[in-house]
Amino acid sequence: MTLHEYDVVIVGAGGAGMRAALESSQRARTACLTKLYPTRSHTGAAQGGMAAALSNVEDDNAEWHTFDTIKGGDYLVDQDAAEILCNEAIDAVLDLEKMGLPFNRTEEGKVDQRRFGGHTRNHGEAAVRRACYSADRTGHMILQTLYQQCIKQEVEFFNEFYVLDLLLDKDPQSTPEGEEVSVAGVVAYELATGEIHTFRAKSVIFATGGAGKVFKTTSNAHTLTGDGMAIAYNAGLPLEDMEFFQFHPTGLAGLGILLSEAARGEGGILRNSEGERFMERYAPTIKDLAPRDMVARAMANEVREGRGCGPHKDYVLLDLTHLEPAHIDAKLPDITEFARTYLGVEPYTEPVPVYPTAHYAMGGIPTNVQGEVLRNNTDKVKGLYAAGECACVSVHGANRLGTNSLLDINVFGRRAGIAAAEHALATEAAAELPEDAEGRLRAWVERLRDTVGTPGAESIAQVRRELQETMDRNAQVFRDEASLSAAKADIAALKERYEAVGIHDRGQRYNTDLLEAIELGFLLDLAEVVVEGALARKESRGGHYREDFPTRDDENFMRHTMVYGGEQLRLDYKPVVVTKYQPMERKY
Amino acid sequence: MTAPELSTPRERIRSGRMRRNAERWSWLFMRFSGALLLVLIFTHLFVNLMTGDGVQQIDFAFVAGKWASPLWKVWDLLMLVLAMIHGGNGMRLLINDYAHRPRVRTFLLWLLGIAVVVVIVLGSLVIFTFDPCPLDASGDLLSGVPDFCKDVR
Amino acid sequence: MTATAEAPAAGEVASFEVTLRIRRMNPEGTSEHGAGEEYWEEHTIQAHATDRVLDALHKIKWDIDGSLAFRRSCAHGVCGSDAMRINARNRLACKTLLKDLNPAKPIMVEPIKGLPVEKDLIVDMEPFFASYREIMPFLMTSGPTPERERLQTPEERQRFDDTTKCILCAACTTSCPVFWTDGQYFGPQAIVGAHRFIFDSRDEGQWDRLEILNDKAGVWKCRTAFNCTEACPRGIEVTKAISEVKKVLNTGEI
Amino acid sequence: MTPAPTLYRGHEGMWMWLVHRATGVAIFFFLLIHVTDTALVRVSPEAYNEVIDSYKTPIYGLIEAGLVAAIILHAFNGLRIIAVDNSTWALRHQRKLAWAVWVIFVVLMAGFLPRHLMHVFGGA
Ligand SMILES: Cc1cc2nc3c(=O)[nH]c(=O)nc-3n(C[C@H](O)[C@H](O)[C@H](O)COP(=O)(O)OP(=O)(O)OC[C@H]3O[C@@H](n4cnc5c(N)ncnc54)[C@H](O)[C@@H]3O)c2cc1C
Ligand code: HEM
Ligand code: SF4
Ligand code: F3S
Ligand code: FES
Repeated sequence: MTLHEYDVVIVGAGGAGMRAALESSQRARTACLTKLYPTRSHTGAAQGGMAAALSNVEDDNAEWHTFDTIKGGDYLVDQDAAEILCNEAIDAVLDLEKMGLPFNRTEEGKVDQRRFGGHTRNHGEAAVRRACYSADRTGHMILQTLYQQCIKQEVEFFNEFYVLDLLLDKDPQSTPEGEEVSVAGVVAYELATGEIHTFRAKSVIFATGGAGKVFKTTSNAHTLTGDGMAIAYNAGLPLEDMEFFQFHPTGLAGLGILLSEAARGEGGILRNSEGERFMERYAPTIKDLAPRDMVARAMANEVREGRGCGPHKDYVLLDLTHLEPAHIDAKLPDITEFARTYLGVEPYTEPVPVYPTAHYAMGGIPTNVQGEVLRNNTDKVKGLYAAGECACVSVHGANRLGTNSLLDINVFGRRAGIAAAEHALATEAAAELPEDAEGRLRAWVERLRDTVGTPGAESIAQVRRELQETMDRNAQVFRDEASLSAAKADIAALKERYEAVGIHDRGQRYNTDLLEAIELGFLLDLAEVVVEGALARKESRGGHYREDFPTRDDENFMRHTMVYGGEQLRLDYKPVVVTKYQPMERKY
Repeated sequence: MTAPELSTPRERIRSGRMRRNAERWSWLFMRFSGALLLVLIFTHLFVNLMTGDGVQQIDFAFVAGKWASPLWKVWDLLMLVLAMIHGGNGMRLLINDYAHRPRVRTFLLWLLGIAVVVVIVLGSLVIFTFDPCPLDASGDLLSGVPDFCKDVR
Repeated sequence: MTATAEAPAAGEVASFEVTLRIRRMNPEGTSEHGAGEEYWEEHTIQAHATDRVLDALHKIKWDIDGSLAFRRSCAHGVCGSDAMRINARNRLACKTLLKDLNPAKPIMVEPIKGLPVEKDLIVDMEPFFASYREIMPFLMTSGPTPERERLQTPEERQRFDDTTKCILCAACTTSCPVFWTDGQYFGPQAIVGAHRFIFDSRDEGQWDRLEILNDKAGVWKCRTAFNCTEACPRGIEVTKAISEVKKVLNTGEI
Repeated sequence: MTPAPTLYRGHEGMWMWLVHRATGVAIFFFLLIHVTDTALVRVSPEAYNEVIDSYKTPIYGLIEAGLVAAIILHAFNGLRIIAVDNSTWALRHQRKLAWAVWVIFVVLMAGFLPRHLMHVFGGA
């Protein structure tokens, strides 16, 4: 066993992880572990922009932004967190600019801004230009800029280290409320050698990103398997609001590759098979720029009612043909190239086939506004932090507004980095490692290795495919009791089959086969949590739409779902923090 | 909250203007000498191979005839020097690319250097000390000298 | 294998057979092949019109031989994980459609060239990233940090736009014949990385970077072979960027 | 199946780079010999004429043709390289320029070869 000791260990080197690393490594000895080279993280795929009320092009302020965030999240947002998010947004953007991020500019040389879904002037009057952007590669620029700053600060990276277990000094579930549980470190698997490493640390930050791969049609990378969430969950910590998954309206039909909302921000229009601009019916004021949950549902509804396009009538069209090619090239170069490369469609002259794609997990590891992880509704786990898509602060509530996630990773990544470093500096020594710290992982890995050559073993790919298919079929844009129960049954059966999976590669070095098997285990756990939460939430809110309960029910469900694992999956609820915005009906 | 102060922890190489660098001169030289050589060599080839009887005309007398004119002397000298340095430098780039072991590389570079120097020296000596009408031991003109030698004598 | 994405856009998608010939190497050896031995292996699979080489590799890995090792993540050409040599040219597996490759003939898939192969299609990227770090790829400024953003006109921003697109995939560097011949050349990517800052009006570290690029291993090694420009999946005009850096070094003006 | 990896399939730029290298080396070695033999003019006209006469045999005639070919390719490709580094237009059209080098090559060789071969084989 190889033991490493650090003040702070950060798991993940996407936007949230590296933003945290920049803060933490200035203050304390920091290691950043990542299963991918940092620049491969999925933050780099983000396209449209990052919200901040800079007022560079139009009158705007943080309060309007806060309101939009809360309303966009269908009032499930913790309002104290949303206020922080929107107030610190301006500095978050300016910080990135000072680090060198090449934003698009206005004529006066300031950071340019564009419109995005759900971002409005004066509490919903009209769309406002709030998203700071760099063409349609904003995430790429953020990821590169943060990586560049990490190089400058000589942040210590452990590339292609898969963190697969979290070490706490006590079992968080059996420890009574009020008593202290502390983090001791993490256990990681090194891809290049197959070696297992223990990292002991005073503070640990999880920033492992999303879990889109529980669905088949998704804008998420193959590597977004929700590791951090599942690891925390398996260590006895709850997951919050996992039933809220965002389906982005405009994925390339059949492929799920994202075409940014910026396409509509720049004037793109959705049309059905009759050529109708159908969003006028669903959101008369801001039409195509309504929040994602609404647009996605409207699209799915058009298709369901027979107004879909194509031979199977299973998608709608995103029309950019009325825009100047030069404008498209300047503002949307990448996504138009995706349409050309992957569907052979020329967006200058032809509308692009699109359909909703699983995009973003609103839920995750529950934290407070310092990024400290909660083990129940009130107690923090000492030294454990989470930030980014794997965390649930919750600033996105039931539906995240576009451009608020890149903001989230910067604001709360930074906060978690500072808090973790300060905690480490104030702590004498890291908690004692549990006995045989890596035993659990070693046993897991060995068991999987021993499956090589087992006759009749289940195939990882097959189990994963069936999981993703049942999730797409039963837990997507529209859900109901029957479909969710079907998904639940499927998942239970698949979990059983998972026990019998076999891998092909017994090797130590670069055994990606083994890791895919482990990742599949994570996906199964998370899918179960998503479905359980969705079954219990008998209302429709934001990204979670129950056809058997089509309205929002503030009476019973104005609260966060908390799902605990262990022997028996257990559901609980947590109140929503309300500061000044009382729930209203959500109309655009 | 203000932006984090971004210091440069890395040792910064003292800036200012560039140290003039050999690789850059080499690169520039290849371009300028190449352009010049184009003119020099093509004229040379044209005169030697295309005019008159082509290769067939080349003999001692032909060479002597040309070198009687200082223009051709300078011409050939320039061509020699430029081509050798241009080609020699080109060969140096190749050796750097392909000879990986340091000792082999050093050896080859020396070999190349010596070859280039020897050829340039030899060539210029020939051009400068060239005698179009050499005599044999007995003081007669050697056979094969150009016709004008007889007039000179 | 009916589970993969049916492309509705293309209408009724024809499915066709395609053979992949993959260059493999297992550092620990297999029952048939010694440790570190390189060999070709062939698989024939069923594919659809919208399938990319990455999908084909996945089919092989998922349904035939799980030990096949390659890197990938985003699957749409933005993360830079899966540069490989496909039909003897560097490309991203996730951006190369099978139908564009003449599927009648076996498709050759090999690791990128010039970096040590670790296993199958995975190479050691460390030397590549080391060159990137070498050119100090971060904004360098002096003086007090301003209150608001540093101003930059759209034209100034446009000046270095092309090289900001780089995803560090290494397709360029590992296609460069000069990079293959001697491992010392920084390679085109490092120059692209430096170019992005040299031409950024906010940066003050240009001359430090230029000094590094003026070195033996720097821009002067480029012999304008253009493989880099042709290989770049982001359509960056790499050779142009290199040539602009040369120009600055020659004239002393940016 | 062949054990060897494939040869990288570059485009015009890469092949012209190889051509440039190969011709450069060829010319260099020819030059070494050429200067040495020309130096014989200093030794004696007989010695020189003897060597030069051997250049007039068909074999050397062909080698000489090859040399001219190499120089033409190297020289005009050299011009292409210089152009590419100095003009964005040339940079963007480098592939066409590579073909232009070959066109020039063919034209010049067409002008040169018949005459040269006539001289070589036309007897002396
Ligand atoms: C196509 C697309 C477009 C988007 N566009 C926008 C947009 O325009 N605006 C916006 O605000 N948001 C957008 N989003 C959302 C936003 O990009 C993401 O939510 C955000 O980037 C997540 O960042 P992160 O740092 O949390 O995670 P990621 O960037 O995904 O990083 C995760 C990191 O964790 C590491 N990791 C994961 N598991 C492990 C493990 N087991 N061990 C070690 N390391 C691990 C990975 O290596 C990686 O470095 C978009 C998302 C997608 C998919
Ligand atoms: C006829 C006119 C010539 C021109 C226009 C010319 C031009 C050039 C140029 C521009 C280069 C640099 C290539 C680069 O940096 O990529 C070069 C390289 C070279 N030249 Fe010439 N050259 C000429 C004649 C010669 C001669 C006579 C010789 C031999 C003695 C020669 C040998 C070489 C060699 C060996 C290289 C290096 C090739 C490489 O590094 O790949 N050249 N030439
Ligand atoms: S310049 Fe292009 S080919 Fe090279 S690393 Fe960047 S994106 Fe890849
Ligand atoms: S391939 Fe290499 S030689 Fe120059 S133009 Fe590109 S770096
Ligand atoms: S998988 Fe990300 S670039 Fe191909």
